[in-house]
Amino acid sequence: MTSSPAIRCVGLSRWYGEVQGLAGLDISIDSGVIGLLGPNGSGKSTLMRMLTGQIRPSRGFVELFGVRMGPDSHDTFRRVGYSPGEDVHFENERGIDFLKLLAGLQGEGGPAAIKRAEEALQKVSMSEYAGKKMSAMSKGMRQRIKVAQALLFEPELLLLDEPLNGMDPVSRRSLIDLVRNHATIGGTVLLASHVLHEVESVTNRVILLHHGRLLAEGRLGEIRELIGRKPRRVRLIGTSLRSIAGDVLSKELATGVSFEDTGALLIETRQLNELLLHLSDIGTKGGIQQFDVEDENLEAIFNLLVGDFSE
Amino acid sequence: MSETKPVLDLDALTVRYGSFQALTGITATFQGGSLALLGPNGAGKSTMLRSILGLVPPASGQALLFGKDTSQKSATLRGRIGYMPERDCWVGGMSGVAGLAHLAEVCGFPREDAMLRAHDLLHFVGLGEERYRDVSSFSVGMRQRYKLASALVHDPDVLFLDEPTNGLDPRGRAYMLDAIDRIRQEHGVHIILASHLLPDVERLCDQVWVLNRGHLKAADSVANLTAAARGAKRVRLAARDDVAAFSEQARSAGIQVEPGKHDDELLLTNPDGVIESEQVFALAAQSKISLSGLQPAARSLEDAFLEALADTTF
Amino acid sequence: MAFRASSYSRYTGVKSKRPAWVPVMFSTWGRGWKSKWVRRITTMSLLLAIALTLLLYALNVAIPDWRTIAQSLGEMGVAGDRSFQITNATYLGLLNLYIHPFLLPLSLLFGYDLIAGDLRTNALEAYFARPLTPWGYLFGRTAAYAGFLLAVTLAPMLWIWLFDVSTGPDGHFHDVARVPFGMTAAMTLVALTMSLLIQAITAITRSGLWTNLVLLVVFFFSGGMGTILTEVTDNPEMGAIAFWNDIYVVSAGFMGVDHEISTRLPSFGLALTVLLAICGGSLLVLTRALHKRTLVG
Amino acid sequence: MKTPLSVMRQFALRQNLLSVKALPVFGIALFPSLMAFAFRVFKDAGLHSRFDFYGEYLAPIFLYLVLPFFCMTAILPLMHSLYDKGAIGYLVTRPTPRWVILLGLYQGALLAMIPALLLAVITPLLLLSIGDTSGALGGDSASTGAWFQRAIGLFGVLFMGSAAYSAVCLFLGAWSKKAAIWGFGLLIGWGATIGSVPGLLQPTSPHRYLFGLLREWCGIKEAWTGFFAPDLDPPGVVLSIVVLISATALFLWMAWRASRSRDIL
Repeated sequence: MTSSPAIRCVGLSRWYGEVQGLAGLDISIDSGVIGLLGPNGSGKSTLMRMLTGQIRPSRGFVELFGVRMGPDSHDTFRRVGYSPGEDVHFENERGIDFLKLLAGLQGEGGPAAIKRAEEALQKVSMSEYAGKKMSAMSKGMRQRIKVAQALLFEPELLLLDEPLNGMDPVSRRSLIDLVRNHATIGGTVLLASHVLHEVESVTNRVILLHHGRLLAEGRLGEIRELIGRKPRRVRLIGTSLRSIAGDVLSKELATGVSFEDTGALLIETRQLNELLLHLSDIGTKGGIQQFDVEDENLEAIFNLLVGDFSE
Repeated sequence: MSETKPVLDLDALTVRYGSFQALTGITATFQGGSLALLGPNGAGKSTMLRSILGLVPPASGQALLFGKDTSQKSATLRGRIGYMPERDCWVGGMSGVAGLAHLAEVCGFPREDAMLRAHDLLHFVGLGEERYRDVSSFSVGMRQRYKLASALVHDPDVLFLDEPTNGLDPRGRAYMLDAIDRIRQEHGVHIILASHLLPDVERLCDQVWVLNRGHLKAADSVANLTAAARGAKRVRLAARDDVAAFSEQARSAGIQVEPGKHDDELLLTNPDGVIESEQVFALAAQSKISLSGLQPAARSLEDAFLEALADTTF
Repeated sequence: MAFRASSYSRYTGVKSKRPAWVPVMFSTWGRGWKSKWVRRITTMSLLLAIALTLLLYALNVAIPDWRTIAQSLGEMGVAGDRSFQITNATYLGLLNLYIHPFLLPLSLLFGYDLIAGDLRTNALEAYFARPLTPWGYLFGRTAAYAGFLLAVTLAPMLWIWLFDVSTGPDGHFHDVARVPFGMTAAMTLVALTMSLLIQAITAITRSGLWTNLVLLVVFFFSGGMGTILTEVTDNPEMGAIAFWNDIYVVSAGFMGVDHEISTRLPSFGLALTVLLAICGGSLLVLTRALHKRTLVG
Repeated sequence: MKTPLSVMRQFALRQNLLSVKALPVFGIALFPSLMAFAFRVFKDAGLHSRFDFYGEYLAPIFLYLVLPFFCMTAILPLMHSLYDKGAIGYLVTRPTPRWVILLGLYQGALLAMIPALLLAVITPLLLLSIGDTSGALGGDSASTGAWFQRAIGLFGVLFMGSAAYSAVCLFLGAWSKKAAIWGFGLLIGWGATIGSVPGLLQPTSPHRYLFGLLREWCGIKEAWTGFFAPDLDPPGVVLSIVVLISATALFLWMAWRASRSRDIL
């Protein structure tokens, strides 16, 4: 038996009347943590709901572990944990009852279900609030309960839609650790989030959606290389910047230099690696106190891509 | 604004809901500028905002806003506060601009001025094109901007923001932070921000109160909390270089190496003193790699925050 | 040349001292008026008043002494023992004409989503963080609501009455003297009851649709039960369970019309008590609901 | 499938019995008692008249008003709370078939109705039958056995009706956002009204068969008194039961189909 990818979408499209939710998405995901990014309304939640068979594709299909998803694909959910992006819960339910109910739907009842629910609560540090009604919890607590229900049976595939939204820094950090651990033991996590620096701290593999279409997929470095059209910029702070500016221009490592109001030097280059090597070399003689390559992080790449294609 | 009184002065403020003590004897003063309220879920941030709004009476102690007790004549005092709640909220049944003007009228603005201001503010928050639409058709990001406009429409002297960037995409977030920053810098409106996103706090605020379970754990300036660890450096290595070789080289020079936030990032500290930039470049040259970044390692607000909560268990 | 970027500015004008509930009242009218059917029914109500005055006018012109003719016809027993005179009882009929097809549907259409809408959009959080108290909010809403219902129904009726009195013979005023007071009192009570009841129901159900359904249930159940119980027990006081009986009896009482015309109706005191109890109960529910939303002490 | 089904059943029971949602159901259940009380206080013409009142006035009231509103308030808010913001997503992304989820909700809601139904049937019985029997005309029609037969029969009819109309509501809740309007139209319009008015459509309405059962099970021989709808050719017990059970099954099946084709947004 050949092993199927955890997630495979083929030509996946969905329209809501005349509004386009997602158009012609083809992706395949094996394992590890993948960040699902995109501006508001770019189709992330639509994708998450179609992955879980809650809404039907207008065209194309979704396969999880090689099984085509639809309203009758419940057996596949043994291997999947899903946390929705909306702040929804059942009315008048306590946290523990909610988890017990969902454990029961997986065929586990009685004391076993309670034990499982308590373990899941433990994982998100919510044991103390187990008996609290979900409507009386703060948004961050409900987020943790939502993550707990996805973790109930330690599934192979975790689909987390904006789980960090509304969480406090302590919970964020522990959730990020949880996601990282899940990947190290061979699981797959699809993590949709707006908080880019958090996504960046667990993974450099991303899927970027925009206007319902796939804008970029892969590792950050690769994506940055692919964009490659724009020159890179290096920002330096130090004492002998004018001589460095002249130096890199004369060695033709820079296409342009400029000084900011603060006195920092900006070097534009199309040969980043050579420039970095050269700078490291000059640096030993002193004169450079700090420097940084711009557009290197996820946020910069995100803005570059989304900005490029939306205007 | 020539206020001589502090913007906010809490004097042993205690708030109870039934038997549950939401705030316990909080004494602190906020002279003005921008203040962040930090704390895990359920720390008492929202309760504090509500009691300053005069919506929750204190069990004991008092809260003074611009020198006036918030539990007395709170209605007039609320006219000086712009409150942006965490949840979506708007007055429905009318267009966006009409709802906004209506809220200004509730604060005593004459009809014409209210309309004028509502239009201007919607342009300011970037919803000019959507002015006449119904707010219920707005997206998450638009609603968040609309909430900011609602909080500003009656020209408050102090702005309470509860998670203003929640659910916003990166560009929406940058826009929101920029707008708030301009109001603070250019118009002297004081800011009190409750947020879980510490980068936002670092961007906007100069003072921080850390709350946990109704107690004030720390009250300090952001600058003090994030003061650079002495002489430490943050180093980024070009993608294809060997991190291990560099670390080895650095350790042999008596420098402590810790992994940074990213794969290609290292944190260097010298227990005996300062690390000079030249020294780092020299290490790079010795291990035949090129650096792609070198910066003094500021302590992040996140570290400071977690440290302030360190004595509590979760 | 002037250049003006869209930027923030501080307000330099003078704020007015007007209480905060006044804009709430105005906005309530604005919201109610947005409903197409509210506008239609309002127009119908006003048209009816104009039509009736035109009819009176035409009669006055065509048959100047129609009142005496009608009266003598009545005394001759042409139409049984009925008298063809315009009296308080005539106006009671008119009042019913206005309450059932106009006031009741209007109050449903006008009010079914007022508080439910505010709860859905969390508007109360925006309101109460401003210089508006829950009482001010409730007062503004109810004043606007009841005021609108009165303007649409009571005003046309008073207009008809005024026309009737001014064109009538000398003694006519005495026949219909109780009308203005009676109509105003009855209509105000009914409008107030309806507006408070609907607001209370919408505060509980939090949905416009369910408010309408609950009201229908209340009407169905109360009407059906009142009728059945009156019939099987032969006790007219049972009719007080039916909301519309109470409205009729109370209006008749205020207008000074002998409501013993029909013996199968509850007494004035009981009917008034029921209406006031509905008002009180609704007010209690409303204050509790608002209190819960704001935690105001 | 035992655990998922019973878990869903318990959930629906909890939702409908242990929350504010129980209040409207019990409120409606108290209406007949209120009427019985009023009858007892204001017109006590003896045990026999009370017995007739229970059978010929109250029992139809149960079918006309109590039953439809009972089913609507028990099922529609429950379904609405699940579908409105998409909370049902938690349930359908579990390894459980959708029919189990729906059947569990249905069974739980139906079970939660039983206490209210019993209250609605028994309280008026007690209010009417206990106490002063001085005015009793005697005769076996008002014996204790007859009272109980009438009460049990009424409960049976109501239960059959609840089963059928709850299935209708379950379908509407799973199918439409405007289930409340549809429910009102179907249950009051098609059910109570069409089912009691002689005409072409009358045989299609479950109410006709409920009235048929009521005649047989409650021993109400005279079909023309009180609030009974006239029916020249009342259906028999077997036919009624068959029709009601098939209607229940049909609507349950339709609910399942609807839940498969509805997107959860």
